[in-house]
Amino acid sequence: MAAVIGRRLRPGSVVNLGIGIPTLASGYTREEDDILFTSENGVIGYGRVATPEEGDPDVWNAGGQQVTLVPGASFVHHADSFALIRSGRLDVTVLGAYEAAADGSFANWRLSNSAFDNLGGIGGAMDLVASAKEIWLAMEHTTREGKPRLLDACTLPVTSPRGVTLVVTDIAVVAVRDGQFVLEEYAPGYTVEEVVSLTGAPLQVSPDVKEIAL
Amino acid sequence: MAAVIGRRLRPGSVVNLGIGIPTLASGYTREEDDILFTSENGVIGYGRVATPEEGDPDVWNAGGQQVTLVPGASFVHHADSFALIRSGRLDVTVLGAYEAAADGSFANWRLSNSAFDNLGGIGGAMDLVASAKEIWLAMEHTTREGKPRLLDACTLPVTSPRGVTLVVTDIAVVAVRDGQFVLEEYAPGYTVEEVVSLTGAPLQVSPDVKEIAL
Amino acid sequence: MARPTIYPTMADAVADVPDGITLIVPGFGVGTPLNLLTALHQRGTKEITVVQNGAAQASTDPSVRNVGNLIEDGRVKKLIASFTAATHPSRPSITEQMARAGTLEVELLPQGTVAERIRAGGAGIPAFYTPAGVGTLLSEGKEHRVFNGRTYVLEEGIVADYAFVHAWKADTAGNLIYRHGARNYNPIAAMAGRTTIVEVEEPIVPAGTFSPDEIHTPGVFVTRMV
Amino acid sequence: MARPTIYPTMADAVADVPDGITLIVPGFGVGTPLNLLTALHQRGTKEITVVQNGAAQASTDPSVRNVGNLIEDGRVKKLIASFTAATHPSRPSITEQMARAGTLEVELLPQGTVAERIRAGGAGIPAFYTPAGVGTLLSEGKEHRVFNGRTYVLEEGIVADYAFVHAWKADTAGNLIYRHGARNYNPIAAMAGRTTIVEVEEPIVPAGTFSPDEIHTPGVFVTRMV
Repeated sequence: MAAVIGRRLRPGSVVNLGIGIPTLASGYTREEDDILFTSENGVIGYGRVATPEEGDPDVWNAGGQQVTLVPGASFVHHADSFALIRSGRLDVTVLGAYEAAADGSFANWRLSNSAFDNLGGIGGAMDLVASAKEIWLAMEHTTREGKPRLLDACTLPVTSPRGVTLVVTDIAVVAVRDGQFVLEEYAPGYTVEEVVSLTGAPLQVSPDVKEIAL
Repeated sequence: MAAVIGRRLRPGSVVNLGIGIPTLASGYTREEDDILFTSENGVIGYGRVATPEEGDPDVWNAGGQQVTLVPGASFVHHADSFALIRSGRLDVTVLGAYEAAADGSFANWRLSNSAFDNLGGIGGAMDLVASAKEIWLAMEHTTREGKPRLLDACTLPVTSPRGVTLVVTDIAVVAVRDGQFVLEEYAPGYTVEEVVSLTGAPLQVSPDVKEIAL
Repeated sequence: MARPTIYPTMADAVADVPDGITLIVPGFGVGTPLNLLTALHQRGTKEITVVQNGAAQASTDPSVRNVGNLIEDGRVKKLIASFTAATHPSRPSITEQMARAGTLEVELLPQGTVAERIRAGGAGIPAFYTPAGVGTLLSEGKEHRVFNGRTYVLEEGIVADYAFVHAWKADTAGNLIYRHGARNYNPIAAMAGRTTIVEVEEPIVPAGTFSPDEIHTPGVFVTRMV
Repeated sequence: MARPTIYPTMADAVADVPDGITLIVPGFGVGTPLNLLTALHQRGTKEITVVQNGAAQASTDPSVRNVGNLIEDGRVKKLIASFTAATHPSRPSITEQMARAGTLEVELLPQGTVAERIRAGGAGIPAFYTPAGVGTLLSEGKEHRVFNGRTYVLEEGIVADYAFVHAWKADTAGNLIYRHGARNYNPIAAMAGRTTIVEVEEPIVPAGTFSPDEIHTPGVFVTRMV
């Protein structure tokens, strides 16, 4: 999934990678593509997840991983970091999610509609999705019980009511266009029909649909 | 006037000096009094007006004078400079003025009530007076024609409708307390009666009134 | 005072911090003023309203007390944060457990809103509008307003009685320099505290040691240092 | 683009700047991007809305053109500033004369409001409240609101089509360092421009030359450099 995301990032993009799978994507881009990774905690210009030997005790991404710095990296305080985010300078924000819906909404911050069950934690996700030019998700296609996570409408409290353009799952790459899911790629070992059957909303199939090349 | 202001600044104060006479006051304080001078353009911790030899081409106060830096001086951008001002960290702002009134209002930014006559220029004065703990003025007691500048109410557009606590003029030091002018000091060569006669509002005389000691 | 007071120990620096205060605590993995928090825990201050990015898990090292420990020990009345550190619904954090039990009030905000509310407080801005959270549960009941065709929500600045700050270097004038990602909330916290108390990693050097251009937080915002 | 484009000349850097733009111009005595302004004057761009601390007196050195010259030559449609540089009512500035003649629109604001409107624009904040100007002519007609017993006035953030910036040092990643008081409006201007163009005093050095902690403006905010 991280490799699929890394490959799809356009040269020259400014990108924020959310906690989990997305943070690994910074290890899958080419230096000549000049992609700049920033993180909510104020690091602008980081590289891959650091080995224990490379790690600096004061250099982390927002996902709590030690990362390397690229030449020209800088640090800003939290208010300036979110100034960068809110002022629309992020081309892409890649986030994890529990649910995504064909209307472009998604949910990733609370596992229940009742605050009594689950208080939740939002972090910077709502700031990111309010202002990034594109919202991409990296998520499991189904729950462990096999229930679909790609739905007509989210059942959990949403992180954003709109704006998702791409969903990368463990078995597929799905674009969100004009209120519809569109299958663009499927994982080796899966068929288009299987992916359709595991999706909880109508899934259009792109005429260019293909197997994910790793 | 600058010496009177410098002498009255309490040890440990954080002070902003406005354009004109006030800016000279930084040359009349004692080092051990730990008074910190800041300026709207983002210099925090300057000393006296610099000689041509001392001057640095990038170190000015807001009045356009080259100044010296004290050890521990720093620079911030304009938004942070006004953050310092608006967040109430200034103990005293000292400003020039055309008129001051016994109600604590004063005028220093436009010489006419008609924008057609005089557009005016406010600079940082309104930010300063909105948030400084004390507003002091340094001004001429009368116009060149001898008309009083200390009045019952301002005739020009006000910079602040309230808040002045001290007025230092060329001939007197006048406190503003409870909506009244109170004469505390008068210049050598002047009498209390003369100062009263040159003031355009009732002027109480402090029981401790004295001649200004230079 | 124009210059901050330098205290010999963490305990001295927080010796008069009373109950019922509001307290901003920076930190995002690193840059947390743990020494001051430990001293505050030891002092026993309670009924605290804490503003922090997210309440950390309580420290299990008895020599280090963080906001998680303050919460666990019932010293925190209210938490304003963007994250409550629940790892899985089956294992609720102490913050969640106490929130459910009604013994801790929690105000959950988008992270950028936490940061900007602190920045606004330190900048004398009483309120501002932000797009974060519009259309979600977190903006319910808040005032909405449209600017240039887009909807925003009103948020107020936060000025706290105390801000604790973790700096890398400092001089006797209170000028601070942070290291890398340990900067995070520290510069804006320093500006938003009525009393700002700083723990410094390296020995405090004489004023004038740093270049005026390399200082991150001017000393005018600092009240006390250790 | 993540990295800024480096242009060989000032003229190249502004060659496509069209009429009718909004433009933020930093500077407070020093730190003014005079080389870019001179190039813009030469290019002939007009109908500009300029945001600047105060309109300078027009330069009398023909090799240097500032905002005063742009105004004098009728290139500026509107000026948003805190100061119009009238030295005495008997000698009105060109700004005043044109404002009276109706050939220049002027929006006069408290200086901190100019700064904070630019900062808000660069921070994605559409509007905020400030105490500056309340009870004066400058807040007439504006929306007032009380927070915690004090009255404030609503002001909107400014995002400009272009921001010109004057930096002391820069690297190829666009990271900027300013010198002393020449910092003034430059860092917030850099953040508030849709296209931010920077003139650099010293030769541009390779990315990685500066310590990440000494950078004032991260390169992500910079579009072009000369």
